[in-house]
Amino acid sequence: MNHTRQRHLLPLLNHATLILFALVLAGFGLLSPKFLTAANLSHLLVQASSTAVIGVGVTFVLLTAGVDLSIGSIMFVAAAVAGKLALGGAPLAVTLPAILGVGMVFGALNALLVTRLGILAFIATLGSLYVGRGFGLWLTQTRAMNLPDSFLTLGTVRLVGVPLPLVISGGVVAVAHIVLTRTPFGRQIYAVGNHLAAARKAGLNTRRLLATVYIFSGLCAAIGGILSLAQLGAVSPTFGTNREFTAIAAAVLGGTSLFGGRGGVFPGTVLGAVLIQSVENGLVILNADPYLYPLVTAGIIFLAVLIDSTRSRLMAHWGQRKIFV
Amino acid sequence: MNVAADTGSPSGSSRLTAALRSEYLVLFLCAGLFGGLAPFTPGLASTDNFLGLFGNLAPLLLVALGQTLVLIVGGIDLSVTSIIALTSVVGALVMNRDTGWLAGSGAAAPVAIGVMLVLGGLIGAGNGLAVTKLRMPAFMVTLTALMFFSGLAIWLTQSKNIGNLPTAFTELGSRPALALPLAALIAGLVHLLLERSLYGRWLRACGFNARTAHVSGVPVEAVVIATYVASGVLAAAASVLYTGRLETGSPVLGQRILLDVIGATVLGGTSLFGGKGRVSWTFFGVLFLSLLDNALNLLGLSHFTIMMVKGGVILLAALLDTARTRWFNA
Amino acid sequence: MSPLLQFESVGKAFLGVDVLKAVSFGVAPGRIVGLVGENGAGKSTLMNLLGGNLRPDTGSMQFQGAPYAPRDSRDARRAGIGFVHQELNLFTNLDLAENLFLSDFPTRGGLIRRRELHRRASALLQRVGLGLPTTTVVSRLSTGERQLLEVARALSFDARLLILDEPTTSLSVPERERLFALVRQLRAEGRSLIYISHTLGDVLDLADELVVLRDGAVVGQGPACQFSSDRLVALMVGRELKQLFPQRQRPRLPNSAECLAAPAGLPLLEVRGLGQPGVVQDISFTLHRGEVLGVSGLMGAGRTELARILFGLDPHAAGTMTLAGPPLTGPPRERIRRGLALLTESRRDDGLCLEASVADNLALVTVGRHARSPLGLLRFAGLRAALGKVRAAVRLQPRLTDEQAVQTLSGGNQQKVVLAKWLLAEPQVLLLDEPTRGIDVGAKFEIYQLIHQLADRGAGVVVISSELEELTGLCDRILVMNRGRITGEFSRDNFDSARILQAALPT
Amino acid sequence: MKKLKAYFCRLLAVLALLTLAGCGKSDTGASGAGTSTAVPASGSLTLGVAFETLQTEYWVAGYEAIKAEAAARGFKVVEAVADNDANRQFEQVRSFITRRVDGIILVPKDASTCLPMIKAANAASIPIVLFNRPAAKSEAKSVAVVADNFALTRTTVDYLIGQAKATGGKRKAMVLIGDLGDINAVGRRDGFDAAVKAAGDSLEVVARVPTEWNQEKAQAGVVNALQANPDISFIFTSSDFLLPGIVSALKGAGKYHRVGEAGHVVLGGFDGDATAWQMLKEGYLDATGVQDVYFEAKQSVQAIVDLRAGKPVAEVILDPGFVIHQGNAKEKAAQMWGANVKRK
Repeated sequence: MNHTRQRHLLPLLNHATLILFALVLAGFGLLSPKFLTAANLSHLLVQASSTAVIGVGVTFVLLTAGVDLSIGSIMFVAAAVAGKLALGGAPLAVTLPAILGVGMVFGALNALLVTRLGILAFIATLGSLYVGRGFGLWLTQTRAMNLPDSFLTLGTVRLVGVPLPLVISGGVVAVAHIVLTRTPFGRQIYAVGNHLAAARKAGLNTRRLLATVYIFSGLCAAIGGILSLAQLGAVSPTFGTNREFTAIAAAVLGGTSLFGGRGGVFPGTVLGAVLIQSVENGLVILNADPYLYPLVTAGIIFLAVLIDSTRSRLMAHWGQRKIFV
Repeated sequence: MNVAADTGSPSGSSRLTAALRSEYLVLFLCAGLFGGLAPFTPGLASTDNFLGLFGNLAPLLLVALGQTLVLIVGGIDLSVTSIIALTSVVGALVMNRDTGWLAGSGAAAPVAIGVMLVLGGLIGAGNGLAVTKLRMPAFMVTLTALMFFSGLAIWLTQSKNIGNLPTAFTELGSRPALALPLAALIAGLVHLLLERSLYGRWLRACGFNARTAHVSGVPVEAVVIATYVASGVLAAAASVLYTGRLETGSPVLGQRILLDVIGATVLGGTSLFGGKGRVSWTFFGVLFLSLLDNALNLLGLSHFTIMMVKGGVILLAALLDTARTRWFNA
Repeated sequence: MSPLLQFESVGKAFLGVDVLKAVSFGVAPGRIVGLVGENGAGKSTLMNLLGGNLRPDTGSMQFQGAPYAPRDSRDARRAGIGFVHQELNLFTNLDLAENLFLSDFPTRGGLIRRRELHRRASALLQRVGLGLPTTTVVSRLSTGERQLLEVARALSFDARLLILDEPTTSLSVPERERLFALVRQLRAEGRSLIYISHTLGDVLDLADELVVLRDGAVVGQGPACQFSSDRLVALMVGRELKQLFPQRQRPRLPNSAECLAAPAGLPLLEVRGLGQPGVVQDISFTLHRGEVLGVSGLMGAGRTELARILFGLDPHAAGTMTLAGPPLTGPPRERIRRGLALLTESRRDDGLCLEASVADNLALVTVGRHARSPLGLLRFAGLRAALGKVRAAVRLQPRLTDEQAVQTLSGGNQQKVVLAKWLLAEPQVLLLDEPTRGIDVGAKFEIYQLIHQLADRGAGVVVISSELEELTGLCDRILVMNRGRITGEFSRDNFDSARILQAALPT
Repeated sequence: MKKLKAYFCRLLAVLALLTLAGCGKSDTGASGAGTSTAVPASGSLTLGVAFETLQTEYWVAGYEAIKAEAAARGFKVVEAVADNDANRQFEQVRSFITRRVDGIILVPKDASTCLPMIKAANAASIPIVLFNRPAAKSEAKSVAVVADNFALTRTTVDYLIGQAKATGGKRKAMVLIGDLGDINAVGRRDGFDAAVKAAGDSLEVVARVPTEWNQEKAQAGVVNALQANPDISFIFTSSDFLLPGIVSALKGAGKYHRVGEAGHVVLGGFDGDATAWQMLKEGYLDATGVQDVYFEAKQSVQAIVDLRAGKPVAEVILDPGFVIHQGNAKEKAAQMWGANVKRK
């Protein structure tokens, strides 16, 4: 009797985030016919693309049992540099690589602090959060910048009918997914997150591995910055603030553990990012009371995490190794 | 690494220096910061400034102490700032002299403080229950609590601040002569709890290894829940001081101090992985960050310079700490 | 023949304490060198030097005729030295194949060639006799299976020298035999091995040459045939140990009728029809006052699981337990109050708080007796007195301070701390799961003595062990478990290793 | 260990560079306040300027205007930004008092949390002027130089509604609301609501987008609202700094047209920043409510000078502000700060 119940429940719980996501979509769809239109869903994905990309970056870091709090600041610095260059007349072909470079340099700074100087990731990236934000504010002199239209076209142009931000984020996700699941480097990330000392003993270059992960996170933050920028067309002094929390929330919603070694970018983090965005999107479409936004968003995220932890609890309960049949 | 089995303890004098270094490094950093900046910083060494500094530090210390307990048990509490905001407006709703439920009553201030502390404790209990009974990750539980209760605070007041609080209440936060001894008393109690009580022993054991603690008969779930409750109550106590000081119940009170709270705690030496932490360490961490902020304000540097210097100094302190651990405990 | 590996007066000190003092010996090609010594004798440090985790202060190493100074484990691996570590270094979130080839996946164009990976992996697993699908995630493996996987991993590349550090602590008898056959086969292929173990019988059986370490120095060295078990023990501890097991006045056996009157033979723990689907089935036995009851069986026979159920850590679907009369129920906390104690299989996972101090670990179970309420202040004088007494009782070396972190202690001392923690609770029934795993001869003897003392005081002791010799030496009665059931019961006067083993083997 | 030391040095160098870069630049802003003595030369005053935030262009412009005004009078300025944190602001005001500045210009977080700060300044007999936001009523003494967010928004929206009515039909409207924890945002929201209410049923508000003063949220919200209600033809933003996101969303939906063109969405804002000026000039923006930053800055500094001289100063100095729109753009341009700040 127990087994039949298991058989029904387990697939449900295994795809909890997916099901909750479907429920959220269905709920909003029922409340407003305008929600489930192709055009709106496409907007939704475009809006989620930036969160998805920075979520992918932080997923890598979380998998190694680290954390990156400097994502928002890196986005800001990258955007500030982009603004400076673009307003100075530099073409996109110069600006874009420069932004990516900025992201990687900041990622490398985190990597240096964490791997070479042995500072806790939390403190190291907290420090870069302040340094990065201050540096960006100095660059912009706390002024807002409006970017030339060439940037906006990045956000609206379509490639074979697919909006460019989706192509970019899709590309990042695909590459990240393949790296995590199909390459030695990806599997080694999981190993490092599971047992760092053992990974070292197994002959892995853990320092280089960790460094790569932080640099990758910086790179993703920069790409995420570009994606946001391409939709906004402007940089304000608050650009990117608190985005690290959204990114971490997306990753954790997608099933990535904060203690390392468990999780993935697809469907995990991507689903988390889209779920967060669909709540925001749906509430706007419903013209909900602005005061309700944080309450509803918090409630749905809580529910998703609750379902996930219930799943692990039941799995642990049911999956207790039977030593004989 | 299993390298130095039974190598015994180092000799007496080197142990002394090692202990000095490990316990008081951050305090030395504070002294260094102060000594280094005082000549260039007008007013840094004045009595007024000290009173102000410790007035600022007191509520931050209370929140950070709650955070210390939670970090020792191996969790994290991101919801403290929302507890500060929510208790601030609820307390103000109870006692303000215009529309409060107890407007004009002499009992308004004590009742309001009681309500604030209980509310903080309840939110903490909610966090604790979700973490233990539902086995949800503390980071996410308290992150959603942060979003939810911040939103709730703003919704409750429809964005408005609630002023005109009873003088009895505002005195508490604004008079250093009241606030400082109170904070010191609470810190002392937490210290006793942590170092000298059964709860403190249990707390550390749960943080080091919850499975061992469970097998050894420690009521792990109760300890964890109690710890989140303590964090909630301490955040509410900080809210009493903050609210009193600003003479206003504000739904965005404390919104920006989260990273300072966790940063100061970890900087002091409390481990994010559980088990390790002390009241004195956290005090040093809070003192360091407050002193840094204070000095940077007094220097009159620009906004972004302050941010960069702050980030740099946090990194430097962490770096010293790491280097010290490597050099002396290698 | 020039040696494959040569240590030349290698020395190493930590914080001014010499851990290795001018150690010199060589390993010839195609030979098995047994390395024995008590915990803390310097074996681990020596192996850490070899593996590149540490660097020698003095002296040098030579490998294949060239100076050998590895900077990290990758260098060791590149040179052709493979390790099977005592503490398992596996990744529980990855599958078997990934664990085996983590640092050299077969790839094409940067991507892992999965089919090739699993083909190679299953070939390797076959060699060590681990018949599991290569896609099994390691977290679902038992300790014994993990140990075999660890061995397989050391074979995943073409190592000239293999170091096996306590590779058999969790293996069943057939698994162990299979491993020994593999070791001999490797030697036949011309590889060299260093075999480290506390199980002296195994070492004498396998090794061609022996090296004995004591206090960081080589105190004995030569062909295996020159050593006997007694001589090895004498060299290791620096004195003559007369016996491996302490003598004891046995209580009368419970199954004879007249013993029921004697207080020592009164039933203490009674288990009737205990069952949990897929774990244990129809377990019934009685533990008497003053009795040491052994539980034997293969890995996965349900022994650890039985102990966990008795202690209230795992649920059970059927049956009852009573302790000195009233039923035994509730969480561990409740059962500890009733006088139950459990020394768990793994010190690291649920036996100790490794980063906490010796004193905190010792006091963990009983600290509540020194406070009026959880928030009340502790009475330190009483606590300190109790700790001092129990430290003396388990003979914890005085040089180990109360403030020292437990993780800096050797395995034997760690186990003494766990045992002492429970002794403080003055338990009526002690459940000991592998109480001497991975600890040295001297400490083992002391732990056996403590078990006897407890029993003499009227407590009942259940000892779960994979070492049959230990059970026959220590216990009054032995239960044998097989696939979750009790399949045999032997009293001391008819202990027969062959028959016990027979009962443990699957039919 | 040698290695460690080397990296230690390397990091120090990096940090030092960063810090130097920051300090070197900041001197232009803070005029080396760190090393100057607190005692001013005769006739020269040191002003403490505490802003709650510099996150929008408006505050930066206000800050620049105060500095320019102070420089013109030969005063020194010490700055502090509280990053939306009332407590931090209190600490900053206290440090001004500790430094013994000659006057404080404060942009408070809100009406009530600034009361203890004013009291502290009163106690130290340092004149304090509130810039752009008033304090709640109390016995504490201060001067407030303010524009009325509610009234000015209402006038602006009234104008917009007039425009909408002129072009006929019943319109669907969207409003972008600021951070609900910010009194200015709430004042502007209430001004908008009051104007809409007065306009009767000619305007239906179908989308209220909470932005938390965050451009990304604003942009996403506008896109989503346009998705839900493609027939929205009236947009009001509580701050001009959100305009770029609106423009990008309108362009995406093919609804970005000049005033007078077919399909034009009536567009209005508040603040009067450079983006708004540009859009006004190009004919895309209908109107924006402008606070007169220069007036407010001049009055603030003057108030401190007067207070120090013991002259009577009104408790509230009102910045009338004005609505700039297609009709009056040229004549009002000189007063609009957004038309005068140099674009970056």
